[in-house]
Amino acid sequence: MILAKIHVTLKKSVLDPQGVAISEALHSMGYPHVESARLGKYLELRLDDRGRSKNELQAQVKDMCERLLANTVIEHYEFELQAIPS
Amino acid sequence: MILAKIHVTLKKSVLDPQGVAISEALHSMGYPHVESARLGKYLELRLDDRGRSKNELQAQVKDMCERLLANTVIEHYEFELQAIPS
Amino acid sequence: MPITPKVVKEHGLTAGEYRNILKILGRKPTYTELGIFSVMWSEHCSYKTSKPLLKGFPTRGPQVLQGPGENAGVVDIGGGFGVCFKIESHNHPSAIEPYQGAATGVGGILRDVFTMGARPIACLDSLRFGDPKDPHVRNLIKGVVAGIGGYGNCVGIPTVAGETVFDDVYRENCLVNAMAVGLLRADRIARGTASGLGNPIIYIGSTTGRDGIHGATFASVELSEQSGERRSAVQVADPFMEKLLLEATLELVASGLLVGIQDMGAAGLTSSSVEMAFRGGAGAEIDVSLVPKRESGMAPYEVMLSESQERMLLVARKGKEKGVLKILEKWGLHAAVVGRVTGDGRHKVFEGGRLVSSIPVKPLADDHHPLFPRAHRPEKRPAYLAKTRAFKLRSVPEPKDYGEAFWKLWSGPNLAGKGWIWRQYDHMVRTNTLVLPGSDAALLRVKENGSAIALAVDGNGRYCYLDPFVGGMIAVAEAARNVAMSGARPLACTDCLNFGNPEDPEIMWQFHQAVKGMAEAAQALGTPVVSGNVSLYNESPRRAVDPTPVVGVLGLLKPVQGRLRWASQWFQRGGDAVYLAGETREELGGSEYLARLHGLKAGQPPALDLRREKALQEFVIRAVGRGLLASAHDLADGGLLAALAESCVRGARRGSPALGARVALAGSIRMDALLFGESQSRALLSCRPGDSAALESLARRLRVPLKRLGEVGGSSLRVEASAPGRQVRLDLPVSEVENVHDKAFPSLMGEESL
Amino acid sequence: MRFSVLTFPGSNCDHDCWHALKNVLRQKVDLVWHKEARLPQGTDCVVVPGGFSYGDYLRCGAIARFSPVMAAVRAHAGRGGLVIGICNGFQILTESGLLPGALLRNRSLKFLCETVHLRVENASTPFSRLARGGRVLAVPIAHGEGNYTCDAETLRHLEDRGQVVFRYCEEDGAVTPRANPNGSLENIAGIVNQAGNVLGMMPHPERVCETEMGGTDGRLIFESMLDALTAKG
Ligand SMILES: Nc1ncnc2c1ncn2[C@@H]1O[C@H](COP(=O)(O)OP(=O)(O)O)[C@@H](O)[C@H]1O
Ligand SMILES: [Mg+2]
Repeated sequence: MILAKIHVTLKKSVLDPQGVAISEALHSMGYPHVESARLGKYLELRLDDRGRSKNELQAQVKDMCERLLANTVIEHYEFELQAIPS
Repeated sequence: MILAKIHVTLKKSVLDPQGVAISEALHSMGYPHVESARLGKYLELRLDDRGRSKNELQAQVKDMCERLLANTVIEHYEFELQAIPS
Repeated sequence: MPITPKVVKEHGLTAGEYRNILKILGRKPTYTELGIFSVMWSEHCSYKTSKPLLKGFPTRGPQVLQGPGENAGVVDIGGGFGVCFKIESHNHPSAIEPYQGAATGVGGILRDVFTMGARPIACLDSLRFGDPKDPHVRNLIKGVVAGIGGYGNCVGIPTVAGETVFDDVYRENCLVNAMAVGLLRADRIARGTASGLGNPIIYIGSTTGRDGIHGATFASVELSEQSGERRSAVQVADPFMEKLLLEATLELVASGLLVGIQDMGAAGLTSSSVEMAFRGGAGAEIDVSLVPKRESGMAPYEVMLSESQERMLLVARKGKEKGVLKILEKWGLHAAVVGRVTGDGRHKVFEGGRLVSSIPVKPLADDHHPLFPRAHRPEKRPAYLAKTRAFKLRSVPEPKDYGEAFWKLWSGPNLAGKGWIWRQYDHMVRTNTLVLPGSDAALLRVKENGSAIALAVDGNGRYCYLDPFVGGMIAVAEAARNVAMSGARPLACTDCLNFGNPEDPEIMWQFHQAVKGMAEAAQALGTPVVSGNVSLYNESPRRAVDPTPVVGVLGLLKPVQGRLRWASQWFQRGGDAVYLAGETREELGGSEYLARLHGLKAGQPPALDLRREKALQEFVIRAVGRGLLASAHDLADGGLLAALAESCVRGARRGSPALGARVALAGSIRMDALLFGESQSRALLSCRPGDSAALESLARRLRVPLKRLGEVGGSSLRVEASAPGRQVRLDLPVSEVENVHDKAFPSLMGEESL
Repeated sequence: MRFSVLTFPGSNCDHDCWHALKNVLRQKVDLVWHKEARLPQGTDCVVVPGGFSYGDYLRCGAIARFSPVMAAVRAHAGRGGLVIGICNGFQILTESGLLPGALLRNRSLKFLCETVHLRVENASTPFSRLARGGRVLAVPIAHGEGNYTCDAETLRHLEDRGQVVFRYCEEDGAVTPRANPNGSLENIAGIVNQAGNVLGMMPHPERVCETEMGGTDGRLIFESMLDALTAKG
């Protein structure tokens, strides 16, 4: 079994209204030294790798990100694969 | 400057409706070997560490998670701190 | 697990109840059986405390198609259509996880309604919190409102009305009541029945997890420091699944392939299967190994008691399974046949081939069964009443400056406009909302039969604290009055009874008195109770909440010569005449004025004469029907001055500028009672000058006191009032009145505006 | 004229659009299930309605875009057929790449349902041709993610080519930050594609087609489409 850990974050140039709200909330809670906050998504996919090479899975996860998991107009993604016991 | 990377995920026993929808979408897109998907949050906080020890920041980020960033009733959090050039 | 007295106690069962279990089974229960008894006999499912009292409610009438006893009540609205509705609480889950708690509350009540085969057309919410300036409370409010909106918006049901009240007694134990309303064909009411030997029992919807085990029991204990530990009782909402279930259910009901259907609410698979078997006079077998699960290694006990959300149980006609599955597949829903209807009157649970529970259905569900639990709770008149009733109005000084008094009341959390809340709810989807939130009642057209229905929800904990009998009556009367103001005739009501711990005799007394008062009002006003919910144990170690019965009323507006005529609370035109219907007495006990300006919760709530109430409602309904009224607004919190201000500010649809008014008042009572008193059975009306004579003559005929106060117009609300020894002149600029109305609540929440 | 109103799992304004087109504007309307690979014969215009397709899980409109019917919609648009995406429909169209940009969470982070004012910025599109430029329409919004964004270059193209059709404005037509309900870039409420036959807008015209619903400004948009179709013959 393979675990794909995927991070999807807003591109730097895109304003992150939730991140802004979080950092403001943290300021008002007494953490003035929070300079900024950005909120993204973290996905974990469990993939059955029987009969599939690591390269193939790598290419597939990239496809999944491009097609569905991230909106590349505004988002940026990164992932890593990790073998786990099934 | 310190970068806190925070992962907030739903506890195992908690239903993740988004995860279910994502894995079904991936199946219908032709990735039948996706066994499951879980969707969580990923936060990056930039913290000004001048005059603050690593331990202190560590304790503070934990507090932030408990008080605001994670809902510990249903969510689980994890974080790491990393020094970055300011 | 061995069944020790400790285990029995942890299941919330009394020694006597446990003895009854032994009698019923003729042996010691298995662990699964103990779990099943404990949830079925919990307060939440068994109504063991409240059932005897609720029997006093009127439940019948020619308009009632389905009274209490099913998932929701149904009334006839003509043209072959019925409206199904019910209100329910989700107080404890919301106190612990406000977003999910409130969201799942909406989900649960929606399921109760579409389970009956009704398409949900509206939601309402009734909320009570502590001081919104308190950061803890603020977070609760934000979460609850977002949760209610998040769920209803996603499913596509407009949330059209509600009420929100703030009082310190709700700080630790907020109240979150949600009401759902659905439309169905009167000849197609679906019921939660399991019958027909061998018919398959089918499970649909979300998977079963360990979440929410003992939710029903959880709802039946007080909130305490340890409640955090019970957090597994909180579930995550999946409104998308709900939408699929809703569409599939309606298609299934229309298909005629079903014998019965019921949602899995409190006590999940257990209560749904037991109750369906009971209603069908049958038995049922469930095999937990066939139940779709989210986690591995779940014990039968856990599967039977899980309260995972968005699940339904169906009984299909034997041989029709294929048709059922086809409809489910269209909606992308997985189904599993998990059991069948049997003829032996027992509820049996298997795990594969192993029998893990076998209990006769009747003593689990039939409150007439001799071994069914009954809680005989002693009652005692509360000691605090001696003090609150000794209150003398004489001891309260009148405000020096009535303008200042008005602004203080007007900007307080209870009178502040609630747009911050209802703008987070899609209140227009389905394009039926004729009167948007903000007026006394919401009004929805029914495209299917050309009529319209009015909806309002109301309650007053302060009145009930001071006199639960009168407070209970007023809750019904005010909700009905709100509906009548739109021109609709109140047809029936639903109620949610939020009280403290009934094991406390004083609370039990409050409960009993309130129910009596409600029953009397419902009888007199011709609005039978067709559904409802009881929420007890609303208290923290510090205190109990005020006794808070909440009443939802449904009214019907029939078209006259093919046209609908209705009113809202807002003034329509400069030059219209302003009237006050009803009588103003020196009644300030329990008022918002005393609470906010003098910090007092004291005295006797205003008296309610049900005959006068009925006459007032009849008068307004007829006047609206004849097209005589431009606006109609009932007088409630804050009295006449607040009502005047509320009629001046504009509703959500803001085409034209806000209108002022110029009125003159004279009374032989104290000035504060004249302006802020909350005498019942009153309404503030406006009409075209040309309709004045007809309006006055209608009032005379129905013996409703009607006094002309002045006229609509100008850019301020100008009031000249005279009381013995006191003259007051107020000039309140409407732009400022409206501005404060809009901004007060966001600013209490620490926000500029939405 | 013939309209196809799409229904995805989780759509909830499909019936409202159907009602407005069928019962108010008296047009032929089909509700088209998302699994259909083809649009009904003779479809002149596709309506992608509001709601929460697939619960709006992951991102609004992200999953719906993979429904079989969307390939047909793309083909229809490619042939110059009219497509209007309302609210969630707008989100689906941006996710599908039929319209540029994306819709983020509202600046307030709250769902917001209220009537707003829209200034018609381009009165020559098939969706606005019965309006005068600068005309102000009152139309409700109901969304949590209507905060339109795109990169600077896309924005320049949109502005240069007149692709911004509606902007949030005050009652008198002034485009101000106060009139912006959700933080949208340049108060953008609705845009068309470069060819001008695909519109996405956050406000709900179908909710204001009858007087008793508080206004009829929404009809202007549907009637413009009818007019454009008639002109085309
Ligand atoms: N939580 C809420 N949800 C929806 N609408 C609300 C809510 N709270 C208040 N409202 C609306 O605000 C208006 C005023 O409410 P309220 O003061 O309770 O009215 P009344 O005094 O006539 O009972 C009503 O239209 C009501 O529907
Ligand atoms: Mg009222």
